[in-house]
Amino acid sequence: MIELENVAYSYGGGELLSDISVKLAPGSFHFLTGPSGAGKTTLLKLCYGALLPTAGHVRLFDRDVRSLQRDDIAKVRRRVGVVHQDVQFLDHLPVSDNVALPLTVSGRQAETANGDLTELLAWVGLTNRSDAMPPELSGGERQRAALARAVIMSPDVVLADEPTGNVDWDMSQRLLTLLVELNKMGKTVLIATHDLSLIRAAKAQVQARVLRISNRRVQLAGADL
Amino acid sequence: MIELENVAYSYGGGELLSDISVKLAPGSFHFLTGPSGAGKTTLLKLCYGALLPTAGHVRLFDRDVRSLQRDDIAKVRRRVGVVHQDVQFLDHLPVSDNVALPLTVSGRQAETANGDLTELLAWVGLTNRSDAMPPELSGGERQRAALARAVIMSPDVVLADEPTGNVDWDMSQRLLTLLVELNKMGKTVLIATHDLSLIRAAKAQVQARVLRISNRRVQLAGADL
Amino acid sequence: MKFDLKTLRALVAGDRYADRVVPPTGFTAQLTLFVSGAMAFLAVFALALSLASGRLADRWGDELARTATIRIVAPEDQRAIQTNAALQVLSTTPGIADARALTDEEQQALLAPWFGQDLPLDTLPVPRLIEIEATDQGFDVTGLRLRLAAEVPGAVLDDHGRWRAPLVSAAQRLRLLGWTVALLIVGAVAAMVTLAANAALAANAQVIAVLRLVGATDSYIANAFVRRFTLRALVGSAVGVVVGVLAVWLMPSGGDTPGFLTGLGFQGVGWLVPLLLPPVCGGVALFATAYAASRALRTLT
Amino acid sequence: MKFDLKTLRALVAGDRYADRVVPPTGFTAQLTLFVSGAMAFLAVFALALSLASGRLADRWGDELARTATIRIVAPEDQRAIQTNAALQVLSTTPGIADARALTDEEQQALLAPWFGQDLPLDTLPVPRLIEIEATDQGFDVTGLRLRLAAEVPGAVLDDHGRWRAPLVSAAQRLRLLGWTVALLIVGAVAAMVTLAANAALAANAQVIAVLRLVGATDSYIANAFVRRFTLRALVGSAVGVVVGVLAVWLMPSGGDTPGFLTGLGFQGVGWLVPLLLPPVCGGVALFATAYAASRALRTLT
Ligand SMILES: Nc1ncnc2c1ncn2[C@@H]1O[C@H](COP(=O)(O)OP(=O)(O)OP(=O)(O)O)[C@@H](O)[C@H]1O
Ligand SMILES: Nc1ncnc2c1ncn2[C@@H]1O[C@H](COP(=O)(O)OP(=O)(O)OP(=O)(O)O)[C@@H](O)[C@H]1O
Ligand SMILES: [Mg+2]
Ligand SMILES: [Mg+2]
Repeated sequence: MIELENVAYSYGGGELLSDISVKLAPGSFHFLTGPSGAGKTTLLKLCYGALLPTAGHVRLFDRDVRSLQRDDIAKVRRRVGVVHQDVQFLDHLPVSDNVALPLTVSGRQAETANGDLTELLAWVGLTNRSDAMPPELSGGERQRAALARAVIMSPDVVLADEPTGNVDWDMSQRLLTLLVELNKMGKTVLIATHDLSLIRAAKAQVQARVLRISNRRVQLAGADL
Repeated sequence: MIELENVAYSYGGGELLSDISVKLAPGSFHFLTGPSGAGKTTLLKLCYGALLPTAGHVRLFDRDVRSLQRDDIAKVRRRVGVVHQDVQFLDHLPVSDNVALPLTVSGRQAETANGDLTELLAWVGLTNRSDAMPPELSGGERQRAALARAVIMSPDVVLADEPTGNVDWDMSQRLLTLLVELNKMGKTVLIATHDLSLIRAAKAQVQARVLRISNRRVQLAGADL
Repeated sequence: MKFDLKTLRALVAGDRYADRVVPPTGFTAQLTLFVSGAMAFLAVFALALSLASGRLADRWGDELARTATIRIVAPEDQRAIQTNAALQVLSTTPGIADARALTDEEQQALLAPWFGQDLPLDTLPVPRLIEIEATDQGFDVTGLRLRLAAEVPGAVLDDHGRWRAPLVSAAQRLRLLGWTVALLIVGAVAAMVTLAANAALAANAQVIAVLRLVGATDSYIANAFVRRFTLRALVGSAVGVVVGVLAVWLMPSGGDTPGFLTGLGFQGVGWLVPLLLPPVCGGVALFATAYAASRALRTLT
Repeated sequence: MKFDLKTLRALVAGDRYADRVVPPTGFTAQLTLFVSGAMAFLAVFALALSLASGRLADRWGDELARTATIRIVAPEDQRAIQTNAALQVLSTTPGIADARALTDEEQQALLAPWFGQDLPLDTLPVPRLIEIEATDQGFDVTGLRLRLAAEVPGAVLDDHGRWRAPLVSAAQRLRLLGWTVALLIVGAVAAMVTLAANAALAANAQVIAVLRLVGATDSYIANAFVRRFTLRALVGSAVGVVVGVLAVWLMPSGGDTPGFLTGLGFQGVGWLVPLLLPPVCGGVALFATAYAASRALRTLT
């Protein structure tokens, strides 16, 4: 699915990430953790082609990102559901349209997925907010809507950056369950989070590997969690 | 300082908050908690005049918000430091200028507070990011910068909405310590959060009251935390 | 936004902090500059057209004041007598300011295009011409014609006003058109600057929200925008005027040939009229932006 | 952005989903509409000016083709003979296309302003006029004058071209000026639409980021903007043209008086020329926005 091989990245100054090799096998479940500013978001962006590595190779669906045309990247993104840390919506469209947006831009009619949409909104607890405009959502509601948008195309890979940063414990368990279910359907899942209790809770439900960024490298965290 | 008396609020639909009476005495330390979408952010906005109550009275520094002119509200805001949940900066100014912005708009020269600024940035761990532009910050760095901006004028009241949603445990303890210190200097502090472990950690350091929103009302949470 | 002296002083003096606080608005800025410049450039031409046709209308209007001529067609020996008789009649006709017979030289000049310079006036039975200058009230053409018929048999009254008046009014209409276009342009600049300012304000909703949050007053925010757009309209229109005036000045004047076309330029103090455009555009931009800002700031919380 | 047939078809057909996905751009939209409208309005006047002065230049040019006249000043009995002799000379002069003597009626008409309608031509020693039409190469004025002096003693050659040519070139310059201004206006529309599109793209950076994130292709995003701005430029300029043409049409024509000023309108197919403006503006907007969008999308990741 997604493969990083000796990847390094720098925003211009010193290297932020060095010599990173990670392979997200189909159907795997990963957590990515590390202190604030370690590079979790950066690594995620490398994983869906928003950034190009300064060294090494990133392969998305067996193709090197450097060889991808702009339209190819757009097509890759339809197979990868992303939850951004700073969640963004089209503020002029209601929540339901925003959640269905990946269907719209890929030319599929939102109508065909109408059942899915309703079900999904119910799952993230936004049924009665589906006609609201994004600026009218609370912080937690935004995050849930973003997760719903990321999974509506039932993409092969879900990359989520702090998807539970603004929701309470009950809701975060619910969102985690959604991601675990997707994983059980064979999807690849990667969650970047600083919330260790979320990781602990997940470990009870699914066989998850935990990657930790420290000192510009990625290490596999052991049983210490 | 800030007083809500039988306040109700609705965004147009049903009432979100009803009959709420809260008094933030000078020097007090409060937490505000409740499930996602309960109205924590809304209540905070009522506390600094960003929203006007649909019923009841909100008194800021002993003046009813309804009697305040637009310029008066601007002046009130200089005495209240606010950390928004969806942190916003001026993206064309570096972090240090953004943090010093409250000084700038109130006509005080940023230079006079230069020492404070450096110290503050060090405290929130942004010393080496002070020349970065806001879009270049990581999620946690943004939250820390926002907190720094909220306290730079050493305001009478600090209102923080999920100030630790995106930072790891160590950093959240650090930010909490900053707020506790301000409180010890006599400032009034109100923190909205869904992170119960943060509340527990705070209770060890300061005498904090916990308000919980449930069923449109605010209750004082007991020892169950 | 109140518009008191303090605000105005702050506006003129500027505030380098306030200026930095609003982001450089990039394309909106260039758009405002360009629009003001292009419109000022066109306004210069409209003004040139207007002033030129104004001059034309004035000149023709002056000629119109000498509305009529009388032709004395009479045998050589009668001509001088009848001319004097006609002048006598005219001097007692109400509404006539002045009347005089053309000299031989003047008649020769008038006829030269047809008969050449060397016309032997005295050998030809060329009629003597009397030029009549009417007062503002004008005179009674029919009455005068009857009196002349009775007293000066060889006199024929020719009322040039008949066919010149429409030309003068056409020139006046052209002048009006020029001023209208110039005014329309200033109005268009006002509308465009308002729209551009509104677009900038809408695009900077987040900036305004941040400034509000940290305690900036409305006038602080508004001034930052107003100052910018005023400056841009001022600079843009100044450049447009300079280029426009240069273009008018460089326009080949067509030598010494008289006539309308060659007059499409500025003359004398006319050159100063386009200089009014930048302050007018700047002022218009000032009020347009102040209006837009105060409205936008009232709707945003 | 590639510009193949498919893109173009999608552009014309529109896509109601794609259209909704880009937010209504409010003030930028109004600005674009207004700018296109105002500029088209002004362009109509520039075109009217241009076509009118073009007609004038043509008419004067035609008259210029009859560059010269010959005046036969001779005693009554000699006049016809000398006229024929002059025509004879002219028919053998190279560079002269046509030459003919004016009839009595024509001479009378020419002289009427000076002597009245009732001029007894036969009793007056009025010179006979011969009109000469030169070929494009023209003729040798001095040579002809010498030959005439030798063969027709009473003939005087008057070279009208001398003083008319500058007028014609002035009219041509005015036509050029009109077209230049019209072209400048179209260029200004292009620049303004590009800037407005850029401003809209910059203001919608977040929208573009979101669309990118969920897998929208560049052309999908670009088309949504291009379609909008093209439509606005089209509609705006169409309204401007209609209003402009109405204004020109309503402009009082000053009755039947001849002359330049009254001709400032369109004639015949001239009325169709302004109709070219909306498609031109629309096309210009299409390419300007496509260019702006492809550039903006390339810089944003
Ligand atoms: N566009 C950029 N230009 C320059 N530096 C950047 C840019 N984006 C991020 N950085 C820096 O790179 C570092 C890593 O950022 P990143 O967002 O990957 O961290 P993170 O691990 O996601 O942190 P957090 O948990 O706070 O979200 C940070 O110090 C950040 O300031
Ligand atoms: N401008 C608005 N218009 C309409 N409804 C709104 C608006 N802002 C918030 N709401 C709704 O009011 C409710 C409370 O919102 P609020 O932001 O106060 O919740 P919260 O307690 O802060 O939640 P969270 O923990 O998720 O941030 C939510 O359901 C939200 O959708
Ligand atoms: Mg991050
Ligand atoms: Mg909230």
